[in-house]
Amino acid sequence: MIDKVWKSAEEAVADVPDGATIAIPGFFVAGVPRTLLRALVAKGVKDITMACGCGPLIGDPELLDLLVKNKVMRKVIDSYSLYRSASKGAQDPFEQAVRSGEIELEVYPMGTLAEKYRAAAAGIAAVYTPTGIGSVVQETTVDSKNPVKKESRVFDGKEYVMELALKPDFAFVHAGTGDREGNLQYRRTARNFNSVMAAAAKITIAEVENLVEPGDIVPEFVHTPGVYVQRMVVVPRVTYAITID
Amino acid sequence: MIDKVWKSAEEAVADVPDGATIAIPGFFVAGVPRTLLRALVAKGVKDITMACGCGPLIGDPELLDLLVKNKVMRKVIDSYSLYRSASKGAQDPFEQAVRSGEIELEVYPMGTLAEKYRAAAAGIAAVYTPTGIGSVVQETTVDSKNPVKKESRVFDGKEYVMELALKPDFAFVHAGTGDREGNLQYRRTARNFNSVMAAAAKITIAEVENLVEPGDIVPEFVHTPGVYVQRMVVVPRVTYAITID
Amino acid sequence: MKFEGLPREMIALRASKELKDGDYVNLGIGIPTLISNWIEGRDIILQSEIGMTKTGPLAFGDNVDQDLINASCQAVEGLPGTAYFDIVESFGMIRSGYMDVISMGALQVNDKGDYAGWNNPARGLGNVGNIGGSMDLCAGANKLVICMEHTTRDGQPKIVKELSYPATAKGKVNMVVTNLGVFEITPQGMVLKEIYPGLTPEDVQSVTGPKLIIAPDLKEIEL
Amino acid sequence: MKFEGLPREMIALRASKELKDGDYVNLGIGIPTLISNWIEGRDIILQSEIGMTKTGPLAFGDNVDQDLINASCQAVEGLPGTAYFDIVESFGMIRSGYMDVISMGALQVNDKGDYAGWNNPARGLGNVGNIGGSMDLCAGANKLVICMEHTTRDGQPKIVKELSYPATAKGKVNMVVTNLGVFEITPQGMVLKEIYPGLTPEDVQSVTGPKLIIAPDLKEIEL
Repeated sequence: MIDKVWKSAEEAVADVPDGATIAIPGFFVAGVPRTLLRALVAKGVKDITMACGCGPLIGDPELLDLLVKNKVMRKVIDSYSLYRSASKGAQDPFEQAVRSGEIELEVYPMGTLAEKYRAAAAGIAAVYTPTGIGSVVQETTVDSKNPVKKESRVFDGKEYVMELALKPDFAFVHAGTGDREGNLQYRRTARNFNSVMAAAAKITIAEVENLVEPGDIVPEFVHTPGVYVQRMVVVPRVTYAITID
Repeated sequence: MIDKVWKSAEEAVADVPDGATIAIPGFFVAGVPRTLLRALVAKGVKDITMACGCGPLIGDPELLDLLVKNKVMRKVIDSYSLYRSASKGAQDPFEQAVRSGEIELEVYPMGTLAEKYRAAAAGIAAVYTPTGIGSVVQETTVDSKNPVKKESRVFDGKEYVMELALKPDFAFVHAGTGDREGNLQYRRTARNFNSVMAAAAKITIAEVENLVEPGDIVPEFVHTPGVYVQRMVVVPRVTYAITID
Repeated sequence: MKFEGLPREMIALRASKELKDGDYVNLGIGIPTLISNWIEGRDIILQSEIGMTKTGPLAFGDNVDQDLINASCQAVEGLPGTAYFDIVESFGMIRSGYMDVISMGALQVNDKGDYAGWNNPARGLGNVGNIGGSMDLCAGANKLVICMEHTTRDGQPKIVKELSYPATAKGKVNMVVTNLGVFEITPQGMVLKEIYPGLTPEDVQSVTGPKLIIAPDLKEIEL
Repeated sequence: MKFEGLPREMIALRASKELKDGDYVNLGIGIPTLISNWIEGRDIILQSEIGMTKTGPLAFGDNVDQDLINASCQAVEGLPGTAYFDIVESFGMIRSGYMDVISMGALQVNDKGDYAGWNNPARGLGNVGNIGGSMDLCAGANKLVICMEHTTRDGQPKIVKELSYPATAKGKVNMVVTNLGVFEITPQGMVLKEIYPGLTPEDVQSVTGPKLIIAPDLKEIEL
């Protein structure tokens, strides 16, 4: 019998090496793999690149402080990683680490990030997107330390920028329900970046609130087929504040 | 109240002009919009390009004969459009029309076709796929009349071919269930090309077996959000032979 | 020089009149979010880029669910006909033009339809900032309506000749609604179409960077 | 010259031994489809490119549903743990390497791992043919096992020096299982690893195009 369930989050993340790129889904507070991230902090690991989509770290400020204080991260890739309020941002240890150069921050349009993960998930090397034409995004990556040039090209009279696939070593994902073979379902808007990151990463570790048996999920309504998931852990459903202010 | 349901398939296809490109989903017999296609034949239209995915026309031989006899089609785009058996193919009016040059046939790898529709659906101009490298597909389109050159390019030491988006004027899709606002669900493997073609086309007409009210479909389990669907018609569930031999 | 003009809620009300029944609409953070207060009962479908169509009203009390938020990180409700989908699908439909109207806030707009909204250099973070979904929304916009205060807090024009802030997109803005007027971007320039009652075109011009074209049929803002 | 060797079912049985428990596997039309008869009860998950993982056995009688077919257009059943998805997802997972083993039929294979399977020029349709999912499956293959008769009906080698039919992919084949033997493609060439009982390596070489390398530990085909 195929059974992808591991005993604990700590065991499931134990082989994540220093320097790994980990995809972290979640849209601010929705669908963030909080338990796996805390297990990663507890394990002790350095120089991680957190490949995000839309602010999962500022959605969990306590965790973000832990990540910064423990010097877990070398780099963050995201579309919306800073507090909206400049005054609050100035107090934020993460933003301070970006300012000091301790942490590198690379930002993309959210849909471009979605396409970069999606390209990796689908075995596509690069895509031409119209997003960012006319902005600095057309010319280079937007990176606090090392902007890299980009190419653009005209198709049918309209300009597009070429964006490369972004393939993470790991993805940590959070699902409402999963069966032992790794088929996952996400609740409401908690799906967001979870499904594409699960497919994009080399190794996907899923934390699930409800563990069920194969056959319990209606096959048409699987959001992430189990083929993408290598490890699972069961986590409690914890309630937390809905705010990024 | 938003209500996208039209009275009949005949009305829903009445404005399809000569020369239009129509996306036809279906994988052999599964998920083919048979009622809309018959309404199109009845309306009388010429020079249509049928943009398919995997043999929806040979999955319905009676329909294919109607399309050929009524000279509806100028061109077919597909990955698997010919009978497997050469002797049966030689008898087939469609294959004869391809041989005589009356109908142009352009073939792609199935996954490449999926990406071409997906690019159109997602506003992407082109993608680099590894599929077809080392075959004639790398060099040109595979077309019975007008092969067109393609570009390939190396990323990280591996070759990829550039494939352009394919945006149909219309998509005819077939869904098991739909609500009046156009949210659709497909049964089992009948989903195949339906969802991507619904999103890719300028105007999507959906035939649905079960019409329900908004709210009747669980929102997490919508396969095609209604935003992609402009017109719907209700059709009976007809049983037909499962064979392409 | 600074004029009071419309409160933010009224800017949103005026912008809401740009939406037609049957439209699929995406509303950005700030004043655009307030537009949703003015369209209840109408057949307008709100898309939220987190992955949702038919976004409902803000949720309170027992209806709050941390797995159901809008793109501004506010708890919301669903409606009959709501669909949830993933982020790839969400931005696919945005880029490929399924949104009939998109409304966004802005730091600056010019008379060529360029606008800046994602990075305020005054924050001192250099070239990085929060792009979010803004550039994708511009790329796919059929009609882009900017809603904003006409001037900064200290009275500087936000409608400028040339952007001094990093652009979000160029040539994409169709209309600007401020507390002082309604403006249309045309190939000839920026046309003042509607004006706050009691102000003159000269008043508005005095707090606006580029030279305005005054519509021959200029009228008071229609609310 | 033509040798009988294994029947098709036994070619499939031998190929089935290349699958490990836990593998995700895609089986092409022809002999590969027969592999599914030999893995019942094992933890091997079959993917069907129409959009399905955990494809079950062929369906009969009341279990037949026109909305549930495999990629060869046969009615099949689901299993507990089956997932359905759309064609974009299906080929995404194929191309990006989620299939541990892929098995396909072929018209020709050479000793560099090139193979031809999609277009038989004898049909007289010029450059067009049925590509189906074959090229995508090759592009994403981690281990590609070709299952086929060793020779054509009239005894011509299908293992050739150079393909005379249009290639499906180049350098992608890892292993070939025929009625006469099991062959591994290596950088040095094609290695005969297992042979049909009673045949000599010379017999096999006589119906094979390229010069074979005979494995030092050559043994009879293990069934």
